[in-house]
Amino acid sequence: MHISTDIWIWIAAILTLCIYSFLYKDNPFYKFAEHLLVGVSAGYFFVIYFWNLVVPNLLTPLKNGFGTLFSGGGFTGDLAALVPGILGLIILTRLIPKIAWMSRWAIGFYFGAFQGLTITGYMQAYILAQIYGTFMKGNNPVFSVALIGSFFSDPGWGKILLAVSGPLMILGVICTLTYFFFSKEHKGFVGGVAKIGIVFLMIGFGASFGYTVMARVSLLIGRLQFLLRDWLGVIS
Amino acid sequence: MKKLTGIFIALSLAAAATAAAPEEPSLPVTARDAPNDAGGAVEIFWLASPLEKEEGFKGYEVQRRAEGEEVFATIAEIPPGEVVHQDQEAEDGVPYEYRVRVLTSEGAPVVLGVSKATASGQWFNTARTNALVGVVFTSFVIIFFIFRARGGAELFVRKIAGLDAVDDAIGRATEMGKPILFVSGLADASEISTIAAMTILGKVARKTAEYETPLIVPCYDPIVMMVEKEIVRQAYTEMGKPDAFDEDSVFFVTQSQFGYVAAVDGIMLREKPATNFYMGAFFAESLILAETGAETGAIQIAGTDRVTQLPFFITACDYTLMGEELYAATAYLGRDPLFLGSLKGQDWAKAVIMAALVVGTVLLIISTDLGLWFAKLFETSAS
Amino acid sequence: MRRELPLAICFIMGIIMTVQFFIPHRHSQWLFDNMLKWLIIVLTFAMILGIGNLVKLHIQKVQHRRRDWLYSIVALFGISASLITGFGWGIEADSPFMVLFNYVQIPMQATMFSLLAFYIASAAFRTFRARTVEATLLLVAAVIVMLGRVPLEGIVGRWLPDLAEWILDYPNMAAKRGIMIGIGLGAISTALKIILGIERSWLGGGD
Amino acid sequence: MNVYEKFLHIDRRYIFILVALGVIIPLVWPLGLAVTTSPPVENVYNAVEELAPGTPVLVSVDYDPSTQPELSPMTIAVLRHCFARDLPVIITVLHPGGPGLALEISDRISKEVGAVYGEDYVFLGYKVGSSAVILSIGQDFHVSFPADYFNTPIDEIPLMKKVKNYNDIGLVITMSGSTYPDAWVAFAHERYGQKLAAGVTAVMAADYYPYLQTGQLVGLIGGLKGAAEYEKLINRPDDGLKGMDAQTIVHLFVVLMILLGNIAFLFVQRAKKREAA
Repeated sequence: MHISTDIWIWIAAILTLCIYSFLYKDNPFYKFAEHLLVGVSAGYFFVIYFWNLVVPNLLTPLKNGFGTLFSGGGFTGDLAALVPGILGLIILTRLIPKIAWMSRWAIGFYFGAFQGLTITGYMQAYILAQIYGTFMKGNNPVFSVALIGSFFSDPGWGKILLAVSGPLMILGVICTLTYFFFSKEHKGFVGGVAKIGIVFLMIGFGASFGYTVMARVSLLIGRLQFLLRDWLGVIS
Repeated sequence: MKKLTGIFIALSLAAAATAAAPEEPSLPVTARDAPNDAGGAVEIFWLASPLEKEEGFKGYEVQRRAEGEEVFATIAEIPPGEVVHQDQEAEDGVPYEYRVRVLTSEGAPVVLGVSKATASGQWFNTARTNALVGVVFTSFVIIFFIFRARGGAELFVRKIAGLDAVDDAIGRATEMGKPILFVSGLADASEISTIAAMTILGKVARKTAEYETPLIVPCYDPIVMMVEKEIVRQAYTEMGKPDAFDEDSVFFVTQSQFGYVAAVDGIMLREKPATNFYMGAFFAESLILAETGAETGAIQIAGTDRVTQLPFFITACDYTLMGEELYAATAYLGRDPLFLGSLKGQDWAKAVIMAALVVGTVLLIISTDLGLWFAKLFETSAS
Repeated sequence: MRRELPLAICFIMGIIMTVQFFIPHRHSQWLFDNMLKWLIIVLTFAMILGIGNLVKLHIQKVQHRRRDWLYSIVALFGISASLITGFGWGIEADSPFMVLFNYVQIPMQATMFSLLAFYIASAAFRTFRARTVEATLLLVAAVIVMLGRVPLEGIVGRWLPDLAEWILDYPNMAAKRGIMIGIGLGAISTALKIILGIERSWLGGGD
Repeated sequence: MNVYEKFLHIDRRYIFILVALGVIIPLVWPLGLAVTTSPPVENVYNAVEELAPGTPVLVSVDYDPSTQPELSPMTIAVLRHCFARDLPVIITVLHPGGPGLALEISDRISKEVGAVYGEDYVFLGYKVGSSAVILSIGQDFHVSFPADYFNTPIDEIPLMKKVKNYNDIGLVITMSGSTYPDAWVAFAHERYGQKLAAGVTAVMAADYYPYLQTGQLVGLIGGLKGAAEYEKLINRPDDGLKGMDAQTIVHLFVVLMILLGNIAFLFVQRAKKREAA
């Protein structure tokens, strides 16, 4: 056993235990760790954004841009940084009740820009790519007459799975989509198809759940290794 | 419907026709402006030299000279087997001459050929024609039905269990004299699901204002906090209870994913809300929140468009809005005809997509090549 | 000015960013690259409001000696520690700020994250009950995939991991794609309504 | 409440204790459960085996502490393998959260095997701009990394004197918890024909299988299981195999809990039906 003599390892270990104490019940140790984490992390992101984004993309270009302007170099692209600078100041009008409504201009800019990105981004990633993926697996179509034919010429379990999988994928997508029909009551034919859609959904959810367990366990392993090895030194 | 499908297919065909097919090289060396780029690049491709099969073949050498220059400068050496190169350092508008030479272990390089090209940036990315068609078509259908709804057309919406439960859940909290917790996801306002969550919050806040049930809204993002504060204030004002609105009920926590979760877990155990709403974008923390909430005995209603997190909400919450249901919630709760109209538009777009899937399947049955051609219409380009 | 202007700005920006996507030209690319940076800068300014809000709430708690006010002092200490070290000594690899990050924030975040291993077990036990046909399907799929991912080949053979993979690749993918296409339409529809000013709850109330 | 009903409403803290024990016990006393190796991992191993002694390997540590439990074991196994085969290792970092991890690992493993800094391995540290860095290595290492992590000009490092760009590197292995392998494939493999392998988390592995089919990746190590397989291949059990024991036990435990819960549920239902009748 080699217990760590590094004060920071001790701090990290004690905070780790404070968080784990939550599994037993809410208690002062957890409350302490929780408030510390909220405080430290809230400050962390502000500092990181400041140094990594505001300095290189706002302060430095403004300094250069105005430097060139005042030394007679005219307007340069650096001055484009005025856009976020002004928008940022507009956001801060929220602090002054009388003109707080002005902050909506900046919010309108922010929201509008992201909506534009959403429309095209979702069209590509969520619609086109998914339709494409329904038909294709890698560089080949999910099914072909040849695949089905090869089953009939030489029947076998592997072959039937291979032959059926593609059509099943397409059927699954269509049924799942049917479940998401809102303007039709789920009765009769539509209801039946939507029901099959639910079957696909449930199998999918179960599979995703099972798939994720492993990754979560490895996180716990990581923390326990830290406690047992880096801190207590009971394992090598 | 038929008309719409027809338009869609016609547009898709147009997309296929304009998509730039890679040309088969017919000349020994071809240089051309790289397509669909920002500019500054030239593509050079050539026919494999017969020397490739001989011993001592080392590869190719790509050289360049700008108009008016005397000598060629080597810009790249290409290993055997490859016959394309992209010159990323071309200046827009400058006519260049490219020369490809064959390198062998003995003797001087052999010139394969020369070709001229000028780099430029394009104003339309033909590789994205299908996305353009998709955006125009979807927008058209949705706007069309919004207008129809404005004209007073009857609109039906199917039952959504998770949303029917909202009233009961708020009523229950009121009876128990306990607060309601609303978590609008762990993403900023750039996520469209966060915005969907905000509008649901507006509807929920109207109810809590009516019953004067306390509402707790911890926020992950400062802009979301600003906007949600206004939304809740507005809801209370509209319900005639501006004084019941507590400024501090909507507050910022931290942008650290697990810092935020630590805080919300604490709130659940200390304030013991009777109902928890989880609406918007969630990540790995979904199950931590939902399990902690279940332990406190709260009724939990979740809604997210994060496919990977749905299984956890489905298993641990009482009701879950899956994917598109989250976006339908605003229309469902508000019954505003314009919103219902857009929902109908979405359904029509869905129908067209389903038709496309059927068409693709039929084509794949008829001939694999035909099916492949159809599938490729939906292929997306990353850049 | 108070309602129309923000709506107009939202409309214009929405259209610009939609159109930008289809234009590969340098100018368009410049706009895209910068826009993302600009939006985060705007967010950083908003963070002043967020942190201000957080600080205000905790100070109030301490002032009025509300329940758990002592912990509010811890939170205020945490914020100050980050801000002072971060602005005082910078954020280089061995700076006090990064030490704070590596030995205080990271361990706690990672531990919070690892709670999932426990909750996944308790949720599986609590909720995976074969109450209905649908619930049974979910349960069976989960069990197959879980078993398929542990090294049991020696005992039960290859078929289990193969079946698990097949479920993930086909029925699971089919469901996912179906959901995603729906989400795509819902998201586009919502974005469209915001650009067109039909959905304007983000404006809040008042005039 | 009968015994089954009681079981169904068992305090979940008992479950928590069992999960914790299921991880701690195998960590302290490894069980050594059998792990069978799979082709994607074997291919990485073989790619390293095939290199002639003295051929440099580039290992890029492209992850941060959040995915470290899964990715560090495989990084360590690969480093050990390279050192054992006498292949010099160049370590780079593309993820801003990675330098500390990479430094710790390279220090530890080089001491363990007695590798000499500057000759057997070199640590170049972190560079901003993932794709741009990958591209620029194709032109010249000395441009993208003028100095190593300790600010020694790389022209003065014996190992780096022999290395100009990808042409001098036998294999690149990226260890990543996010999309870095895509960038390596697009820029190092597609542009420069660099032989490439990747180590990723278990959740990501499925997304990268297609790259194996197309040969863009020669091999793939996925999650702790992949690390365990690699440890088995180099015959040096460590965190991967130990972690695999823990993972297997927790997996089986969760499955067992589901089964027990359903059996109890069945009995309760039956009892209720009987009461109703």
